[in-house]
Amino acid sequence: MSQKVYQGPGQALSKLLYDGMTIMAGGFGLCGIPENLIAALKESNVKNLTVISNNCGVDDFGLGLLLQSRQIKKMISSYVGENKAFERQFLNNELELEFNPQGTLAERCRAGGAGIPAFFTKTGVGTLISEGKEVREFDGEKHILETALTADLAIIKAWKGDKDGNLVYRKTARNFNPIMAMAGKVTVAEVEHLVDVGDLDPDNIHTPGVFVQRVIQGEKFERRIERVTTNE
Amino acid sequence: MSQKVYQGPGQALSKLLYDGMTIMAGGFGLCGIPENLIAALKESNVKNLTVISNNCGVDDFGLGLLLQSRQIKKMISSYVGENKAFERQFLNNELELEFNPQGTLAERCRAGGAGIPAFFTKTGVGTLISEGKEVREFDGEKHILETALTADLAIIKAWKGDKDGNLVYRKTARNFNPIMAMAGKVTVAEVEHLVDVGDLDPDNIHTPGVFVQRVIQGEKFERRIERVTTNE
Amino acid sequence: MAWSREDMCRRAAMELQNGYYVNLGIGMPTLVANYVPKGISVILQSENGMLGMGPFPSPNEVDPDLINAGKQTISELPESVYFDSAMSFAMIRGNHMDLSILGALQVAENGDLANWMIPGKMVKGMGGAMDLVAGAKKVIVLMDHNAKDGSSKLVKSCSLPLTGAGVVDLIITDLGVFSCKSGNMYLEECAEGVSISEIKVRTEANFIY
Amino acid sequence: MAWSREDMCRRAAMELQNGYYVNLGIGMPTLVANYVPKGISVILQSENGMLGMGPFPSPNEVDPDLINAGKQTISELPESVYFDSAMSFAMIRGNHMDLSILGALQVAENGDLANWMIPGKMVKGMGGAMDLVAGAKKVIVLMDHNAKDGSSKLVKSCSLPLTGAGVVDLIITDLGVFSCKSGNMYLEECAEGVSISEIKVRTEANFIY
Repeated sequence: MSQKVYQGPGQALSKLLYDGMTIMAGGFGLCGIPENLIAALKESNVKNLTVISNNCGVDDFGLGLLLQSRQIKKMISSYVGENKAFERQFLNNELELEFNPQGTLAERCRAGGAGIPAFFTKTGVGTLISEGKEVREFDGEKHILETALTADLAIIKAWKGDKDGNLVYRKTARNFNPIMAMAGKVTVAEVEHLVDVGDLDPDNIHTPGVFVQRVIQGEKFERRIERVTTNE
Repeated sequence: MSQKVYQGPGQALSKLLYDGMTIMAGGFGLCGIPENLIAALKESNVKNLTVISNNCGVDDFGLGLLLQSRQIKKMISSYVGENKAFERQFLNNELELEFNPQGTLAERCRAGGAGIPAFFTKTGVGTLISEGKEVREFDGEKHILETALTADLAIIKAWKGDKDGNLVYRKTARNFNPIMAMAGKVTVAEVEHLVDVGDLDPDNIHTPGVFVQRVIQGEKFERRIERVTTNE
Repeated sequence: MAWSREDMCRRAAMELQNGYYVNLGIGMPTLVANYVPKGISVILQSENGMLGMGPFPSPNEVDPDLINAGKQTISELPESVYFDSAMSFAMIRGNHMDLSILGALQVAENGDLANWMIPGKMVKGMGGAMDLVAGAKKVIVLMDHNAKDGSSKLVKSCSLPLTGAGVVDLIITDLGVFSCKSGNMYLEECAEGVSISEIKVRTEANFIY
Repeated sequence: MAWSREDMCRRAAMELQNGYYVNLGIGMPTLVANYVPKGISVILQSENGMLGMGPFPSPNEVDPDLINAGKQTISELPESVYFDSAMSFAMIRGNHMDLSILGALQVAENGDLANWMIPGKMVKGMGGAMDLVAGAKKVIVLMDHNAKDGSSKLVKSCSLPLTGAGVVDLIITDLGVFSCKSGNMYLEECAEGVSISEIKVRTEANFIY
């Protein structure tokens, strides 16, 4: 096999970054985000990014770091409520924002990865989301046409990964990671445990390696929790 | 939980069958087919079926049994080359046939299960498959509009299943089973091993139970092989 | 004497049926899980990728890889299943969820729902709400009958941007239970000690009773 | 002195690059797996739901749950991965497969491919062929130069129903190697001992050389 394993996030992103590019970032809130690769993006100082991610981190962690450093030009998200820098930049017109219903966002990514350029959905019919979109009835119900999303680069976090790029996620840290892995022209994954080919159960690989071009063992994982909530 | 476990394939299909209905059947060739449920369909003598399945079994096994008994009015498949009864009935105009490219068939089922009524694909552009279908360019490339498939009943074979209807498949016996499970208005699964809720790994369930209404432990599994091919 | 929040949750929980797959929105709807009637068992979905969502964990069981759609830590149950976001919304959009219970800013007579955006204020996003109301078999709104300024949240026509058009089936407020059918709103039931005339006074929407 | 089937497979295998994800069609294309050059490692996909397809098993390792797209029993490798049909064709349609090698009845000058149907004969179906030729990054046809009746399989325009329009990149026959670019066919290489004039005589299609 060609070598997919890279040493550290900086090397894993080398020669992939350019100003104005589109990047998908997996994760839901702070759960399952590619924290090492986000840190490397910040370090690279690549600018004018369009970032496709369900959320935009918090002020001092996750994608919020790239807001602080003003590397993001536009976000495509379903919910961005947890971030003051976001609000400030958006209200100052320093940041573009495209809201997608969460399921539409997920399906657009999956479609981009699966070679489906557009699909109809009933989500958003009769709302602001349908403005400017084709509306068509199927079985007497209105649906709107949504287009696929792809990205120049997808950054992904998995629990385990092997040297062929096969990935396994843990619990709800799976979320957008597998579908964004499919939709990246280049997909780079950081994993908590890099294992040998053959160590993962072939019946239970969530992202087949064909979708992953580069993989790194993450250096450290803070795995910060946004809202610790307990029964006490 | 409401009771999803039924005793035997006859009981599992009770009150679900009617002449003229549409049935999806999982499997690829004879691999991963719901053989117990097919036998029960034959026994029920339900007629004029539209059957959506990648293939149509062989003369004396799998869906071929329903051809012999002339219960099938129409097949929607990608390949039906292994079946003499099929050829005879088709050439005598006793059987309708709609060919779908295999990937289009898979995506139509998945779309039906996912609430996507139609999608564009480049598969089949410029071929007989595109006749009568809307053609539209995306990114300078032509695509055709394909519609979703659903079924009044989906019959599925899994390796393991629990009492909530969560299913796990084994090796290439997975194939169309998970997506047809999603697309059935009612989905009935036969499993080799019926286990308790909690026995399956929650990170590695291929079909979440929300898609499955009834489940049975199959009585016996012949698991016939269509083309035994060895290195000798 | 209107219903308390607890009364409202208890009333909403009466809509649950055994074996239902249910998505509970952030806020009061989440609390409905605490009032599931005896003998009824439901499976809770969390749209970030889980069926069989368990309660909040004990402090030593908190797991950063296990959160709900409100980003709170939760726990696993024997029946839990994890999946990705596309699969999660295939369930939702594909009409496989029996029930979605969520909050609202406004509900109109015709079942229109507004709950994601107030123009002029910072917009946080719709999250999964638009998909849930478009896809679930039944949509129940659980909300206060009147806003803090006293205005009716049951309106003739939504002034706020919609989350979904004609999507609401049932509304449970502190004053009673309303249904939306074929473009009309019906008063189904008054809260204990609440009269129809009081409801009329405090409601902008026309309703049939 | 044209190429033997073995020569043809060996020549096709020279198109493989290290790390390629490859789908091999039924028949001669399947045999290409036996000629992968030294130092090159590829991962074979089987469209019924497998990456990392292994060779035919020994008789005591035959597993009814483990077949290829031709319904033959196969074996597992350390790098094997299983998935469902929608995921399999997401890979194929989504342009993630580096190479598809398949047989043909006819290839036209403009890259049109016909390999699934002869009108008037029983039609078995296209299986995954239409998806593969539409979606793979590179499509190579491996076939005899002439049909059994001597007619050229490289044609000006396909008379048989198409599998894909303008989809073929390279054709390897017993007489040589041809490419299709921007609507034209090019002779890239003659088989050992085969002259351009012989190829011309045995070819209906116009080709540039």
